[in-house]
Amino acid sequence: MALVDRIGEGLERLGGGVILTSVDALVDWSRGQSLWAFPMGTACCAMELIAASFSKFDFDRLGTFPRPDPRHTDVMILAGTITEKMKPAVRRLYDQMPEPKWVVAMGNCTVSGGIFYYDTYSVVRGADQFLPVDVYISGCPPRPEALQDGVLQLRELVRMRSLAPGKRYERELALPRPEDASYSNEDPNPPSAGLEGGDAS
Amino acid sequence: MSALIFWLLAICAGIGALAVVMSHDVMRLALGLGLVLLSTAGFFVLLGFGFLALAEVFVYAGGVLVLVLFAIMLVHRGEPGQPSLEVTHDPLILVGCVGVFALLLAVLRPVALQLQTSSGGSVDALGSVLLGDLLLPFELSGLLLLAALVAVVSVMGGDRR
Amino acid sequence: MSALLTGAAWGLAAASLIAVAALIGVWWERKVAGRIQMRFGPQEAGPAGLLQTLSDTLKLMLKEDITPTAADVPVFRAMPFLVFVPVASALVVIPYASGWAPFNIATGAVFFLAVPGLSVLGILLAGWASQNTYASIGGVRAAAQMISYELPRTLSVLSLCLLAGSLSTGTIRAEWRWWWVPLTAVGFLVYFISSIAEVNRGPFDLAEAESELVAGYFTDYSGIRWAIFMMAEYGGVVAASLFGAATFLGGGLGLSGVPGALLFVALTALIATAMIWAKWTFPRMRADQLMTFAWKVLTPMALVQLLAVGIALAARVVLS
Amino acid sequence: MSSLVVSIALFCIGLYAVLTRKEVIAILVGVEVMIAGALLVLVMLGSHAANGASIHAVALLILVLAATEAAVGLGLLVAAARRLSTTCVDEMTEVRG
Repeated sequence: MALVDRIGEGLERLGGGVILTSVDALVDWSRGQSLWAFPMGTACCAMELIAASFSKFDFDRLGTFPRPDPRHTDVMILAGTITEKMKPAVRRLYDQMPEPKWVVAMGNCTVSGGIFYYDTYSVVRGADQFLPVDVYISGCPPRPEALQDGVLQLRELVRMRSLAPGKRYERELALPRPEDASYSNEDPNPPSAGLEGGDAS
Repeated sequence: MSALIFWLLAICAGIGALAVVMSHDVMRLALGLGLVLLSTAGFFVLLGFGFLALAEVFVYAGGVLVLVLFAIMLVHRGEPGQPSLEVTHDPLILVGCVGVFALLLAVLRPVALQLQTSSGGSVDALGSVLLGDLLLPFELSGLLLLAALVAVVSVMGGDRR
Repeated sequence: MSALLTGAAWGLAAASLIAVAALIGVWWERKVAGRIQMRFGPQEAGPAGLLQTLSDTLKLMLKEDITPTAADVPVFRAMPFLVFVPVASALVVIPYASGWAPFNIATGAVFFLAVPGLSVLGILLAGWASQNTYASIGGVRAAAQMISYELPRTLSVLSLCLLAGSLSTGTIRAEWRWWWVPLTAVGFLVYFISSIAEVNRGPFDLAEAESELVAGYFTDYSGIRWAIFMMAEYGGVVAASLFGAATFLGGGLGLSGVPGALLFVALTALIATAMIWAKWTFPRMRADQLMTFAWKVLTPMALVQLLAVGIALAARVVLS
Repeated sequence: MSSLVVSIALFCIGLYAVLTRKEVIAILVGVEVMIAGALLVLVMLGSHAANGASIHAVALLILVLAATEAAVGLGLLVAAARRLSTTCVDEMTEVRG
């Protein structure tokens, strides 16, 4: 985590409540207002992701615009089927993003594998198998409005996961999965325990 | 104040020059040269030659140093990691250099005077000298620059014919 | 010596000016870009999205500051400042009023052209120190571009120095007459185009061409250090616009007092907006087109401009 | 006096670099340091002269010469490195072009 988060914990121990909550509100506001997107378009959902930035839908209204460089971005938007072959590349790009960072899984394939869930050996069954996903957007593909709504949801989430440790809480998000016991798709690199909020299974 | 700045610049120039001598890393070498050139420009300002200092920054730090870096990147491209330079020290050469230092100092010492800001540093005077007494060298240096340009192009582009 | 200290104080003021100008400029750029692309641009943060840049800046300041393991650490960390400081120092020789610049030296025009050139070094070394192929290529491209476009830029400013009979920026503004505008129109065009290329902005932004180089020389910079690079870019835009408005357009077209000052600010904003307009309208050039344009179009244009100014001055002497 | 020491020291350090370094690029950089030292000696001694403008002009011309030297030298270096695939002066033993 970034240095500020440790400052926050220290201040909390000292009892700097008022200062902390004001700074906290400001930091949350700034982080939520400028969620720059890293467009990780791997398949057809990328078209909708691209359309979301352009004339008709205008992502820039929300302060979000795509940057091609993971070092400059805050939220990775996974759009499209993630194959086993693509998985290490996606993970690597995620690791290259600076903290604090978030992940939006856009489209059914990214959420759960989608239509490739059964009878395919090559598709990752959901991005949350190897990344801490924060927001899931269903649809095949979802409309750009749905993506924008997802980013607005993420903004709420950013406020939840704020500086002050007292304000932090886990989202209750444990979607039931039909096959949890039967199918084992063990990930060699499970998401680290420190990144809360994403581990749905 | 002037003495303080002088010694500050002298220390910077010394660090840069030592980097040129000691550094294993090509980029540190070039950075050392940059430090030397910038502190030389600082000395020129201190002595009242403002235009000369700006010319040094313009031509050297902005031009020649970038050329040096380009040459490094062209020559050392494709090597893994940081290219490292061999550093050999020879006590005999060191003694020789100290001897040259002592000799030059002994020769130039009688004419050395206190540091002072020159009165002749104005641009107007420079212009009238360059286009007056020194017109021929000035024009010849223009010719030299053109010749150098052609020479570099023919040397560098020679293998593409 | 006191002149040097005053210069340093003005440099500090220049840095704050750039910070404020970048805050407004980025918002303005996103709004203008939005309108050009039939969008709205930032709307949500503050009235008309005015606070958008503030939130971006705060966020970037609080982001993780990554230094790659393979990087040359001290050089990597220092380079954003080596890029920013020369650009900021250009602001202290700009004639804000007739005959007056904060650091009013006899060679102000040369200072304005020479010292920002030092940022080439910072860009080149930032690319190299990242130990990243994309960053290195971006750095080399940016450096080649910047030293090539320095030539037409210098030549175009030279015609002004010839007209004013001085290298001092304050004197250039004090000597300005209305007939300079038609006479140096070509020079102004050359100055405008090469200024865009100097700060590596579109359509000359192939140093950070994202479709091929990820982000060019600052690929591996994150958080506040990247923000300093962007500030340097906006500082370059501000400095170029201020200088263009103050010298080529005589700062408020020769009007004195409050209307002149207002017109000066308006002209500066106009030039900056034209730069944004160019960025969002023209497609990016190719590297060879870029070099051809600098050496075969802009440089001859600037030379012809210089010749025209010389002939006009000679004609004036003969006629009077 | 101290100014003289500094500039001559710069010249001698450059000389040492030229004599001990084996890579062409380091030698060229050493030459640049030497030129900077020599220029500094000229300007420091000349700052007392009555016709300071002449010193100014001569120093400017030396600057031009040095820049030309650097450009041609670096061009030759890159051409030599391409042809001989080495940048070390001790390995450049081939006389044939």
